[in-house]
Amino acid sequence: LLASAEVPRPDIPEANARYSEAQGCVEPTEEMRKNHMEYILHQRDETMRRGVRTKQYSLEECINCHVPKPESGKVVRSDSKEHFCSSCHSYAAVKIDCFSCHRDTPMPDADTTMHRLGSGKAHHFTGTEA
Amino acid sequence: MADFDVPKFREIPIIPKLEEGTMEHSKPYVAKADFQQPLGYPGELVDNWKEVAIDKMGELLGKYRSFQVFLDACVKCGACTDKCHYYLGTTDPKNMPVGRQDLLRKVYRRYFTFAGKYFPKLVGAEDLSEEVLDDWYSYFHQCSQCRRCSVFCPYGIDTAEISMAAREIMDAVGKGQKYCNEIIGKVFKVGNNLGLPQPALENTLEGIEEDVEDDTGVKVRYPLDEKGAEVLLVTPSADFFAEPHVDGLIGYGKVFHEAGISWTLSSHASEAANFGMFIGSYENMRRVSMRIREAALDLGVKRIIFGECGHAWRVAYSFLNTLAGPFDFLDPNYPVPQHICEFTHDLIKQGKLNLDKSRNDDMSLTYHDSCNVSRASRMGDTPGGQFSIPRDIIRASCNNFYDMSADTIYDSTYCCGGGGGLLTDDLMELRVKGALPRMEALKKVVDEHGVTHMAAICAICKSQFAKVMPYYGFTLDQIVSVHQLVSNALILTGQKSDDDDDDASDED
Amino acid sequence: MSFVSIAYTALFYAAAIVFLVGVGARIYRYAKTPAPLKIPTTPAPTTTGGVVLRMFREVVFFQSLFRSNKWIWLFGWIFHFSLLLVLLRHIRYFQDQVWLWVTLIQPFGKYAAFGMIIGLLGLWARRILVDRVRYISAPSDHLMLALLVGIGLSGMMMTFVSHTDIVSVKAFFLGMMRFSPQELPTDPALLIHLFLVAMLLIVFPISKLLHAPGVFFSPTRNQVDNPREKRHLAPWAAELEK
Amino acid sequence: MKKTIHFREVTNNGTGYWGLIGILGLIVAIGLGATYYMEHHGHYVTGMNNQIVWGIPHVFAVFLIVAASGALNVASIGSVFGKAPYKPLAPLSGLLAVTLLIGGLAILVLDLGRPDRLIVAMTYYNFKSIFAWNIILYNGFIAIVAVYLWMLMDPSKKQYSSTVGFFAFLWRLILTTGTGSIFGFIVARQAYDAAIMAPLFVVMSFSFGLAIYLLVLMAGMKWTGRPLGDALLRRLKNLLGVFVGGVLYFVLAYHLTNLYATEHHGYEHFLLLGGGIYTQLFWIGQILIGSLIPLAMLYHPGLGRSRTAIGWACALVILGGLTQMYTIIIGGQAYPLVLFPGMEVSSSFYDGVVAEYSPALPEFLLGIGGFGIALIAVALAVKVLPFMPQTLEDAVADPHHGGATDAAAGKAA
Amino acid sequence: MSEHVDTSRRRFIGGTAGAAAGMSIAPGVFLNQVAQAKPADQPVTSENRWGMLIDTNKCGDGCDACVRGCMEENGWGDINDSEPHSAPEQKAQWIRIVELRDTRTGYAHQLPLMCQHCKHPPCVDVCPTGASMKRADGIVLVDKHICIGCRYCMMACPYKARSFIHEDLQDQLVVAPRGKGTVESCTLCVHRVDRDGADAVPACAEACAAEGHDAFVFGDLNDPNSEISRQLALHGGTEIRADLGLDLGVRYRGI
Ligand code: HEC
Ligand code: HEC
Ligand code: HEC
Ligand code: HEM
Ligand code: HEM
Ligand code: SF4
Ligand code: SF4
Ligand code: SF4
Ligand code: SF4
Ligand code: SF4
Ligand code: SF4
Repeated sequence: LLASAEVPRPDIPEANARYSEAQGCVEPTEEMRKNHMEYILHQRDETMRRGVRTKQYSLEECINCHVPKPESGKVVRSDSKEHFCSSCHSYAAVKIDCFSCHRDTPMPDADTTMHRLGSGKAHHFTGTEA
Repeated sequence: MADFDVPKFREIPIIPKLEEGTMEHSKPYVAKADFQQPLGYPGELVDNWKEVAIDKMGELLGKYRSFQVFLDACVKCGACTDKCHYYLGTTDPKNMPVGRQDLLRKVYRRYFTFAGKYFPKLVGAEDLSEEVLDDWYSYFHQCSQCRRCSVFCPYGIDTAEISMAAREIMDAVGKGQKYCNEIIGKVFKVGNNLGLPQPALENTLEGIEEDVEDDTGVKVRYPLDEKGAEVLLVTPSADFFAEPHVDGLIGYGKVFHEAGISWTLSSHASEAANFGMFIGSYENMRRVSMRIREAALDLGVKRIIFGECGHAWRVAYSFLNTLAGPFDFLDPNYPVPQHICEFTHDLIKQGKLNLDKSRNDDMSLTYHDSCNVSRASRMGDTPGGQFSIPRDIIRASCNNFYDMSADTIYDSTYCCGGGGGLLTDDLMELRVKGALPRMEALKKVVDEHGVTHMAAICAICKSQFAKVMPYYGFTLDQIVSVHQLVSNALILTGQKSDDDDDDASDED
Repeated sequence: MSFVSIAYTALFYAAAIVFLVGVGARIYRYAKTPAPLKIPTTPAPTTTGGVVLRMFREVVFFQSLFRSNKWIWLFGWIFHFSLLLVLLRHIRYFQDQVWLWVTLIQPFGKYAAFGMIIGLLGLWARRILVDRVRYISAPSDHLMLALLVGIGLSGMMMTFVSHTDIVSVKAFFLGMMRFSPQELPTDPALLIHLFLVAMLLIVFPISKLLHAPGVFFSPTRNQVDNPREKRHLAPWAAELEK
Repeated sequence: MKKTIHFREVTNNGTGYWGLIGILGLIVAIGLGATYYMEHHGHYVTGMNNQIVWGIPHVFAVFLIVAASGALNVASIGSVFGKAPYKPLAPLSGLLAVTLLIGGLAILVLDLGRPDRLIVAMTYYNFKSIFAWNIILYNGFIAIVAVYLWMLMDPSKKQYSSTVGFFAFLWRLILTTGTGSIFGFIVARQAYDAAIMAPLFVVMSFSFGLAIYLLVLMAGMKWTGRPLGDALLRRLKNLLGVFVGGVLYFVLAYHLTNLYATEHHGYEHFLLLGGGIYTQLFWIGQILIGSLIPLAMLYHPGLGRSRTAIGWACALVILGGLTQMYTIIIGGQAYPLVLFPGMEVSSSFYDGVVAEYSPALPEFLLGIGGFGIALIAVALAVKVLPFMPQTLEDAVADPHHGGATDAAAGKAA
Repeated sequence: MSEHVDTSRRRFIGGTAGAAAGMSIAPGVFLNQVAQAKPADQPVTSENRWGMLIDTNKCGDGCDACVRGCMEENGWGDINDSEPHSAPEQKAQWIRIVELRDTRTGYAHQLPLMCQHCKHPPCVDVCPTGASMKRADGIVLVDKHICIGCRYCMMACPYKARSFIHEDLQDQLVVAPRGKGTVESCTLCVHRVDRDGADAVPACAEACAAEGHDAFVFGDLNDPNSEISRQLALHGGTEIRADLGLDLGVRYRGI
């Protein structure tokens, strides 16, 4: 790679957890960079309209993994460039209104461990089968 | 009446479908060597005409920004296509302004642009050939340089500029047009288009003086070559004798008389028209203009005023200062030059003219905006004065005035069909067909408001209408000069009583 | 770096040079060529301020075109205005710190793509359906429309159908501007989009797209109507007086 | 000689015209500023609340929308019913219809909780919703009137104008019915649960639309120095009188039928007698100022001839219309929902009490801004396109009056 | 399977405040042994129709525990200081206590009123974008992602069940995103319903039970064996303004 330090790129904060050993995010990072909105917007409609509440693409879980909890020093708000979503969105000049309703930080008692669907170590209500 | 079909009035002016080649045959006579050489052009088509033409084109591209930009910028949007009266009257696509430009543009692209050099088919570029030259000769003499297309083009592309350039290129290779070049020669030799020498002029003016005195009982002067006069009047030579032009000249004289300002005509510059513009030749236009400067200096006048003529006013208003200036030897209180309408209008505003409108009650008028006045010059100090000033004069001189449809007047005015050096009998078909849109508009006000006469302030328009109106069911005396109306309405100080005047007008 | 990235880097450097040099040279030529005579189409403004206003109305509202032909105006204006919005939206790829207003117009630019395509298709339809315009159209006129439709559709593919990695695209162009080439994502839509854009940049200086700079140099529109007050003389015409 | 009416762009360029544009522009700017203020802070800065959810902006918006379809009426009388004197009035009528509608819709959109989601409103439709249908009706109205105007103004398309005009006429009837049904569908509210709501809105539209049209026509013709014949004006003002009377009749019918049904007694008592401000607005604003006084002025043998008086009568009709909208929209919400018939109810959520509403200034500014948008659009449009006839002299516009023959009248059309 | 039920129960009990509360709800939970939450990745179906029965006779004087329960669960109301700028008439109320007095007899009592989860909801009928919607299982929600804030649903709702948010909010609860410019109402604690199915207990009901009043019964109106159906079969229930024919999901006893 010829990547050089002078070329500005977004300063994306590191996630709090990994999806699995092999994979950082809930889909391959490449895919998430391009298409994360499709996943969460799809999830949004599924949840709202059909009551599907899987966790993989849940916005709650995005935030849990990607945004530090409020108590760990300071609160990172969605309008700050240190916020995971805004780090990119300010670079790409994309405005989103999600956080006018959704929390932009994990709940203080949020559980940041994310496991594969139906991995046995499931959260209280995950998979189709045990 | 004619060996071609006179176009019919269209009920709703619908844009006609195009028919290719309907006017390919229309060509004015080619100038002979006698007419070419005095203007500095080769007498006949030179052998290496292609190179000469391309070189000339290159030269013009470097000399005229208009030419360069217009050839590049056209996007073929088609906005101008239905704006030319010649297209509307002839339906020949090469008479669409952009069609006309393309005759030249395709050659420009072939020789001067990258795309045209390497992908001629793609961009519609073409070699210069006999056929192309023939087309040029034919269609660049079907453009009256009226600039209507320029008004409507989003970039102001002015086909008049292109046809001027084309005519100059054709002159340069020895294929000039007889009518224009012959006339320019006459101006150089005698001082006016008609070739009227000084004695003939003097004679005519004396006749006019007598007529006016008979009519009014007042001795109004029509002086020639009088040194020390305040005003030099430069007027188209048609004003000296032809109807209805001469009635205009009579009017100017009466107005000067009432204003109490001394004035004179000049036999050296006895012509307002400047056909140098029609052939796009800066040099010839300059030579013709210089005669006016010379005359002004010679006669020691303080002001220059132009009579009613469209393109003459364009050259005078827009170019005279450039071509023959600076005019710092004239009275700086007046613009140089002034239009006779500006002059008369000022007097009317000051209440110096006693105008009896009812004397024109036998007429119901409309007004034809001449192209060159409307779209290439101005009167007064505000933009658009060229529209309001003549109308104000007409309204002050008569009771019945109706404008033609809005899209055919002001800067959307339709050309009379005879401008741009086309006022010659060898182009009669073109002239008649090109008059169609104007005649339609006239017909409409005739039907709606009972209009009987159309006034104009251009010698070419007046001559053209007098000739073509009969083709459309009007009579040739339905075209009048604006100053003819002034002349009719003006009651000179000391003029005979009305009864006598009635007798006089009966004699008319 | 991948072959594609290298090829596109080269292509865009070349295209940018052709565009800048080509258009620059044309503008220089327009500016340098004298306008020996005063030929504004009147009624024309009598002051420079008035001319600026006239030019503004021409360039922003296409006033003459409006007077001339309402359909062409409608489609032409929709196309150009949408194009403007789209291009303004694109500024985000070339700025490290994106201006606030560029951020604010993003949604408009996004949907303006539809306006652009509708406008172009309307213009194209007229080119095919109206006999007068068909007559004056050369193949290049159609190609130009096709090129812009192609750019628009490939762009819309990315926006509305199959996304690309905007961050990398931006890094690629920021990198180019800093002479530090970066990797370009290889989504087909992006590659097509960018290829066509490069073509557009290359043909711009040798095509009718010169109307964009040309309109500002058109003497019939940009001259002040004051020939009686001010003598206007071109250098080559001044020579004649000697 | 056949007299023909020509249409011409407004050519006024002086301070008068640009002054008008400046003033209207300022009104629009202030309206937008008010919107920004309200949207930036949220609706808590307005007087609207969870009881009165639709406030002053909706009063103005619904008024404008209703008036919009009425403004088209003049054109319909010409095109659909073939009344020659109305034909030259048609283009301005169509124009006004579109701009009033746009002004009204602009208010609605700017008052949304999430105006930034306009694109959502345009892409998600719930076809069961009368509101969604109205969005389609409004867009359709703008489109169909635009086509109608095109047919009217393009000489080569004139022959289609009456067909398209007929469709526009049908469409506008449906549209007003639709607007009325926005309220008609609200079954739970005492004030709105009435079938007569839809026809009432139709007559209201006739009346308000014509009043605005008349004002615009008189002002436009006067300021551009174009003649407007007395006979024509008399026709129009008489027509306005008929419409104002019509509204009065339907209002009467509405309240009488309501009084017939026991479950509506409460609301009727509230509005007609005990509703405080709403009762006053009803009797003084709507009935007296909005109907009786203008009727008297329009039909008064002396005043009815004076253009100033006609103008004032129109203004009063507009004012009365706005109060009528206020009593319908706000009054309807203020009257408490009946949840438990026969019981007195109270709660922290203001059950059982007449809801308070004290409109905030920005709401008015937004509403007036909507008027501004409609009027500035008219002022600009008549400058760029020939909407206004060059003359409406009686001799030309109203040949019957001038005693000319029928044939001439036919041609004048 | 059984592990799954266990998990949910554990969590459920953990979530309730005290042992006493646990005791009092326990019957409901055990009675519904067979019923179970749907798997998280399955959509809801019309097999269920969730509803509530409220016994106003049990509803105590001056009590508003259910209201505060809802506030805590969903993050609205003064206890969360959630809309500091809004005037009292502008603040959201998902559930409220309505006091009634019979004008003839003078008999007074109170009841909690929230969205009635109508089967034929006028709010859904009028919503232009379809943001107001009824899920297959009968729960009426606002899909705030496409709500444009037109407030037509508020005009249409016969029960004034809806509120509009008049200002910017922050730090909402994860289970109940809410924000400026949109409309909201009781969700029947849909997040609990989706998690626990027939075992779910909405927060209001939970709070009422915790207070010892136990006025609520939540359950599946479509399941004849559910507690709510059996109670309705036994004692009947009224709908508020039944004349409108909206077939409400919330029924009352003792009005
Ligand atoms: C289990 C934790 C976890 C969850 C849940 C999660 N992510 Fe990630 N995400 C990661 C990690 C770790 C990475 C970094 C991977 C890498 O660097 O390769 C990442 C990367 C990303 C990236 C790419 C950032 C970059 O470096 O370019 C995006 C975009 C993203 N996540 C969005 C989301 C969204 C949207 C969701 C919710 C649907 C989500 N993530 C849920 C852990 C998570
Ligand atoms: C790798 C950088 C990156 C990160 C991190 C990121 N986004 Fe994005 N997101 C983008 C880009 C780029 C777009 C816009 C693509 C476009 O303009 O078409 C986008 C678009 C979106 C959209 C669609 C917006 C619209 O109006 O089309 C949503 C929703 C979204 N992101 C949500 C999120 C959320 C929530 C997070 C944080 C969990 C997040 N994104 C993190 C890069 C990122
Ligand atoms: C006006 C409020 C509002 C806004 C703005 C909003 N949401 Fe939501 N969102 C909600 C509500 C309410 C729910 C339903 C929560 C529930 O039922 O548990 C929800 C649920 C969701 C869910 C499913 C629950 C979860 O955590 O997975 C997703 C995903 C989601 N929203 C994504 C988005 C995205 C992406 C955006 C921005 C583009 C957004 N939302 C903007 C109100 C909002
Ligand atoms: C100052 C900027 C510009 C102005 C004032 C302008 C104006 C115009 C006008 C008036 C037309 C004719 C009407 C029409 O067909 O739409 C036109 C055509 C066109 N313009 Fe522009 N334009 C500008 C910039 C551009 C740019 C930057 C592009 C392309 C990148 C462009 C592409 C085109 C094309 C392709 C056409 C021809 C449409 C056809 O073939 O039918 N223009 N322009
Ligand atoms: C170097 C220059 C350009 C780059 C890097 C570029 C890049 C892009 C990208 C990445 C997108 C997708 C946006 C998204 O997914 O959100 C896009 C969309 C688009 N592009 Fe370009 N583009 C360029 C030039 C142009 C030009 C010159 C035009 C028009 C003539 C154009 C027209 C469009 C359109 C219409 C869209 C779709 C609408 C939108 O998203 O804005 N692009 N472009
Ligand atoms: S200048 Fe006049 S005659 Fe020549 S092409 Fe243009 S419109 Fe036709
Ligand atoms: S209007 Fe102008 S740009 Fe359009 S085709 Fe004609 S000359 Fe070309
Ligand atoms: S009670 Fe109101 S909000 Fe709830 S479903 Fe019924 S109509 Fe809708
Ligand atoms: S406020 Fe929202 S939910 Fe209510 S009707 Fe409007 S869009 Fe639908
Ligand atoms: S069911 Fe849930 S949301 Fe509804 S009132 Fe009870 S606690 Fe509130
Ligand atoms: S918690 Fe129970 S008892 Fe208390 S008010 Fe609510 S329903 Fe009544």
